[in-house]
Amino acid sequence: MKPFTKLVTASAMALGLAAPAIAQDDPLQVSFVYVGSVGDLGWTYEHDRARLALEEHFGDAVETTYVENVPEGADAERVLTQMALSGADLIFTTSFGYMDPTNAVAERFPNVMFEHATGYRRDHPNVSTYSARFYEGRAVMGHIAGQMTESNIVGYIGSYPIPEVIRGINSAYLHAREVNPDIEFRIVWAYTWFDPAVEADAAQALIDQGADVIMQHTDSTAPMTVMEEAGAIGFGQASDMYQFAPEPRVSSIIDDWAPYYIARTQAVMDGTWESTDTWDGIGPGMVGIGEMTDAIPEEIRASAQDMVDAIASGEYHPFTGPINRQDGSEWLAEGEVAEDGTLLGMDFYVEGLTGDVPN
Amino acid sequence: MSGPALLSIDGITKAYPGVVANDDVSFAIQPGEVHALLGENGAGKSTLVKMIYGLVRPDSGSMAMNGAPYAPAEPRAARALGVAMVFQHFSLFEALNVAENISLGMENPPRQRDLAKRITDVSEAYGLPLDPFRLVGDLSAGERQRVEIVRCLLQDPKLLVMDEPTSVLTPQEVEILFRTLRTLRDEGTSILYISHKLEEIRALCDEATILRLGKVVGNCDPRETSAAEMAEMMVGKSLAAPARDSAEMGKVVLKVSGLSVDPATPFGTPLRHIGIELHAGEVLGIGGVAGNGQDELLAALSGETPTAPGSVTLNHEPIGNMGPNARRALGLLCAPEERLGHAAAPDMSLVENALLTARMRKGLDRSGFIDWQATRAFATEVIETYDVRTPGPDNAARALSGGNLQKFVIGREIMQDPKVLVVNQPTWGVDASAAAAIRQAILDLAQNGAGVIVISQDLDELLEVADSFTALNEGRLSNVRATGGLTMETIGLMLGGAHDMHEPDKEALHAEA
Amino acid sequence: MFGIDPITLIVALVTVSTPVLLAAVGELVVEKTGVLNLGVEGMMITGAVMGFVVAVDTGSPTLGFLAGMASGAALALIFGLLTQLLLSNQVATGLALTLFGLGLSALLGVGYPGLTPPAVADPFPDALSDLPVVGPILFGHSLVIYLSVLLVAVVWYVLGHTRAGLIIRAVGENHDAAHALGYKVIRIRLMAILFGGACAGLGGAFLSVVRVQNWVEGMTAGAGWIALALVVFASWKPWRALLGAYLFGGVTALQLRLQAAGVDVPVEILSMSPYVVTIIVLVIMSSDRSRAALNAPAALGKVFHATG
Amino acid sequence: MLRLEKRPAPSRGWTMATPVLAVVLTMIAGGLMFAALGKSPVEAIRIIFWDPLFNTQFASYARPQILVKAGPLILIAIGLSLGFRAGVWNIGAEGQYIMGALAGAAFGLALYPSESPLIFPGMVIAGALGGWAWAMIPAILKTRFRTNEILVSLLLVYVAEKLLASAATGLLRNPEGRGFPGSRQLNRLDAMDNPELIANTGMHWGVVTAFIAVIMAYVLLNKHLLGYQIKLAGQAPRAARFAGVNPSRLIVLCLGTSGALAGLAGLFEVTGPAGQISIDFNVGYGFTAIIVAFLGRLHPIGILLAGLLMALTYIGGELAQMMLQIPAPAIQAFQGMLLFFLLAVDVLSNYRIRINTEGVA
Repeated sequence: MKPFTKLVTASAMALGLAAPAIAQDDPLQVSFVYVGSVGDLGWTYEHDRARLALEEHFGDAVETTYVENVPEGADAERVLTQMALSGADLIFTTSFGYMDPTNAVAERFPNVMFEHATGYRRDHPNVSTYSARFYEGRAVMGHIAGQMTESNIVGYIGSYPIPEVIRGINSAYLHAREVNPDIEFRIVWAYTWFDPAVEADAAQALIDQGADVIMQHTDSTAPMTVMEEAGAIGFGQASDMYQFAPEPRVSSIIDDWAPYYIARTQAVMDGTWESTDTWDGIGPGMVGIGEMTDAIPEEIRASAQDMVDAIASGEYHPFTGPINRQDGSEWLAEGEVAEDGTLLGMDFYVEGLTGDVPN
Repeated sequence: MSGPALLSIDGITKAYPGVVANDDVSFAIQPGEVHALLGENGAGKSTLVKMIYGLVRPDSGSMAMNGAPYAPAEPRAARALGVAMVFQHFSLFEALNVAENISLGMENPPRQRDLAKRITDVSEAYGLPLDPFRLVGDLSAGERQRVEIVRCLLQDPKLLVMDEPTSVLTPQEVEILFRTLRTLRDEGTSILYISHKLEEIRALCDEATILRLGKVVGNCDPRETSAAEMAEMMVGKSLAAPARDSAEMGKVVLKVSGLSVDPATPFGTPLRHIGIELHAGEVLGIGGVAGNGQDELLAALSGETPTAPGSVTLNHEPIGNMGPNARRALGLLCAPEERLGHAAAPDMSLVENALLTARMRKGLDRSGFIDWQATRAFATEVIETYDVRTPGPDNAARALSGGNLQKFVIGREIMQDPKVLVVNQPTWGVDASAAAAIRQAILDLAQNGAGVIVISQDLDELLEVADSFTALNEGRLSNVRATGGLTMETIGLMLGGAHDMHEPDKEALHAEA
Repeated sequence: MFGIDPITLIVALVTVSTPVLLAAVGELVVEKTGVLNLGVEGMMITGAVMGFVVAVDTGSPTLGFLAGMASGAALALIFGLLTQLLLSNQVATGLALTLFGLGLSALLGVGYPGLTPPAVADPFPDALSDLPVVGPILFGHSLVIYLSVLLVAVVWYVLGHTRAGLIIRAVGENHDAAHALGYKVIRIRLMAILFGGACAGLGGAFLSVVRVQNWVEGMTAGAGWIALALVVFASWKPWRALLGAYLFGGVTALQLRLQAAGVDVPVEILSMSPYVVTIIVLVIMSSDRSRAALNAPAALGKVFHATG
Repeated sequence: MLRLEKRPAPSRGWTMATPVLAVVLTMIAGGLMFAALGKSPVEAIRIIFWDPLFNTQFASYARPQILVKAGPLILIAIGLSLGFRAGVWNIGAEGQYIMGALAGAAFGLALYPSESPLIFPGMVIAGALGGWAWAMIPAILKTRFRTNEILVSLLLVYVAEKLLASAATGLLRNPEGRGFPGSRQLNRLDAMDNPELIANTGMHWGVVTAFIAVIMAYVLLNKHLLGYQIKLAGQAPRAARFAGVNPSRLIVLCLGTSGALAGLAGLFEVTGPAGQISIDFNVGYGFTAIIVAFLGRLHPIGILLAGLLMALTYIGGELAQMMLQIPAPAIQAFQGMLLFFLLAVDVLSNYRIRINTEGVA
């Protein structure tokens, strides 16, 4: 986490001189649409932190606004339109469900740039998409989890059975099994992104079923509290959750949108913005690995760091064959690397995971 | 008796919007006296009693008890000074048992077990047996009143207020009650006895204060005043008894046989083997103490409670499984006891209330769409024909006085030209002139060939209008007898449940007494 | 069965059930006086946020619980004033209370998500809670859980065996008769409403301070509605409310464990099972006509306006 | 001491005036809240109530959007109001809304890629049936077993939400959606689109249906026997039975109608403004509609106005968030206040307030 902040601050100082010169008359208006509340401490919270970083970076050269708790669908389209009407130059739409509204509004406001998170449709030249390769982080967490568990049971709290989550489970499992062939994953579907009570109950249920390491793909810190009491360990999700370090939070996967937001805003200022599809991982810094605490033995920390470095450099892809599907059929041959398209739509478990993907 | 009165009331006035309930009312109750408060419905008796009991405070005037100022802020204060009250509509809780009910009316109730023993003792001492652990909901109306009385007796009251206590009792039960009250008087308790039944007052009371339209219109010693004199003071004019020509009975129009219905509510009364044969032109009176199945019987006849098809027939057509409107279409109309909420919707206008039952026979809708013009015309016609005092047909039903609303309800049914009319308590809570008008209308209807069933707890009324009489007791009907030649004793036995009694049974009479 | 440990299941279900139980017992008393307050969710969430905020700021969970109760009662007071003095519709007012409570709590809780409340001390020494089987089940809980059971017992005793309880039942049964006997119907109902609010607030505070140890917007997630369902479910009997709460909590805890154990039942069916089971039991209870009807306060939801 | 005295008949003047009074009081109380949050109360109130209608920058867009937002609220509230008038408490319109959308979308998607013009009408029918069927569960349980309909209809909302999540990630998931949750984009398929009927008016079939529902409800309640029976059953249940109204049939009818209308609202929303079945497709219209129903005093015209007012506070609330950074929960609390005040001042139309001159006991 910390290195990134430094980096951001440094670049802010570098660019800070240039920015006012460009937008002498009118500050660039950057707007954000959030699906949750800025206080959710998870997904929306991280986007809002990036917004604040953007403000800090550009100072008076930008003006940011946001609307929180915007339901996906019709309400989103209306909010987006009103943002465009109120003079926004660049709009970040930070939830997958905004995909269609974003494209619809973009059509009507060709002079406003749109950035849609986690989607894939760019119907118009003023729409970009961006997302993060969280599965890279999950591979590292799986690597740690596989070696840290004593019961050989890892609990996994899933939100909804969607590709993003299934990809995370597969990635974590593959790398846990790699270091611990006896590993077993127990998965509970919470059917919510964010419901502390349900998440806490799910964590307790997993612990009661023997799990001593818990991974979560839901956003609240409630499972951490349960783990702390039960003596289990887990990983920060979305945000660092550093308040639970050194245990139960032994490391974390952090969404860090600030560098991307700053870069894209700069591109608008420079007039170099164009429609792109960004799917960045650890390398460019969109996925951060939170500090690994002393609770993790030295050598595991070292091997995990090696994996982080290898992924960051592009040397290693977490989905590299041979990997079979759950039914035993071959998915990736020896040495084969998964295509992004398959990853994006992943709806199957890899070999070794038990249970069915609900649908 | 000399010395200060137990309770003296001096110039009490209480006004409600649009009506002065009590206007400068003054009288005094002496210790050990049974004092009657006499007046028609709406004369202001209940309001006065509420002020004595601390439920309502007077606008002006004062009260004194034993010479000291008396202004109870709440019933608790009244009870503390020895005032006890038996309400007309019982202040009882059906889901609680007798002991709990009694305990709620006491200031410092003893423990449940001790209380239960005292209830048993006191109730037996006064000849009013009660089981302290029965749910009040399961008790008959007479037994419920005992609960109220025992509740008062347990507090050694100096003044016992009784609001229309006999309206729910059989003649035999009235006798028992009077005996109890006389015992109490002899023990020094004063009783304020509210009623409009003159004969009772003459039999029981030492002194009477008569109220009309909120004002005291006279005092008398009822033992030395004739009922007619008191009636005239009470009503303000003499009333002609309803008249009818000789009855011409036709063929059977309504036949009920083997009708049994389970109660719809936990505390309802089941109907058992009801059989009725009603002829055209006949007025059949069904007497009975409240809570013996009157509502259930009316519901079974009106079609609110469906039954087996053959158990009710109208002109030989089985209608037992028909709903209210199908029965109306065939000419069977009903007027339930409860005006507000059953016979009429309180918050709806008289026009809307006219539609309530008249749609079928008056053709007030066209394939579901309401003809408001015709409905209004019908409502206006009822209002005019039956002299319903109201500013207009758009007034809400609840804004009408009881008597006027009842005239509207009865008028609404009669003007639909029924073949059979069933009315429950047609004149309950209705002032004397309205009651006379309603009774006359019922007789006229029968005169014109309709069959009429009058269910009533007012035996005088039944004897006045009915050709034949039967009694409802715990959901069973006694045999039907011609009204002429019935004695109060016989009626009392019928009401008390001596079914199938063809000749007055001397021994049974003896046993009851 | 399915490799699920009954001891941990029991411990979990008690914890899961307690917030709902507290709210349900409070609402039970309210309904016994003849008032239907559908605002339980709003009072719970307000209790959750204020309990959490005060516990974090003062470092005292006890103060947090008290604050939860006070804020739940404060919200209930709005309901009480509207329905008892201004004679507003109870259903609509209750719903408005829920809407308002959800908004208000989110406003009050800004800045508190992610903070950790002070730990609540265990009431029993480890020696007891470490006993096999009975230890975790009997001695392993937070004090509020014992309080909640005690509260059920107290409410049961007061309602059934004291004069105060008799008056409460009388008011709920027939407010006109109670008024005629001189009982202050409105005052009694207001007190019950405040009590119900305090209980719901305590339930909310328990949820945020003990069970989840976290504050986030909307965290009660329907618990207040479940509490309302439980009161009907229990046919207004306190011990049955406890049973119902533990049943609902049990199904909730069990379905997660069945998932974790990888039992071959579709997840969707498991996740909706607590609601479906509650409906099924409600149906079974309500078809038992006479007894349920007898126990329901006859004046429930009716407007009381003393004439004269 | 103040005393309430029941009026012989509700005051017409106050019935009209109380909603206005409530809005004014809400503006004052809400203004205080905004001031406490450090925002300018006058500006906040102006942005919420004025700007969506008259601000040149937003009004031409926001005005039609008020219709779009109000449409489903009005449609659902009309259905609910019939039940509420009859004393049938359907609190689970949200679930019926979801099931209507699911059933309608499932019907359309099952026939994909057919272009038959009958598909959209078929979806509309399926949507109404879906909501109706979901409402029949509490109706049947109520009439058969006397199970409390408030609780059953409410608990079924949670069940419907789980079904929705399941359908969005499973059965109805767009096979070309790269595995992402959510159905095909219905409003991009000609056969299933619920289009804007007149450009830039926001008028889609759902809004049209809402207006028709208002008119039909008005006629029903004022001219038709059924409406009379509904009112009668709510005001005086015994009188209703006496008038030949079958309470069970009325429960089934009211729950069924409100369920079908909620289902229709869901269908029009999923095929129009929302566009697809997604995990979080429902946004609380079913619950807000309860408020709209009461805000409109259960009267069709009142509901129409209340729906528009509610929509205005939503849209104005978003503008206030955007322009003044007023947090979303403050808007929610503001709406709660509106309902409180409305309920509180309602007393004026049915009661007179008298000042007691005599001593207080």
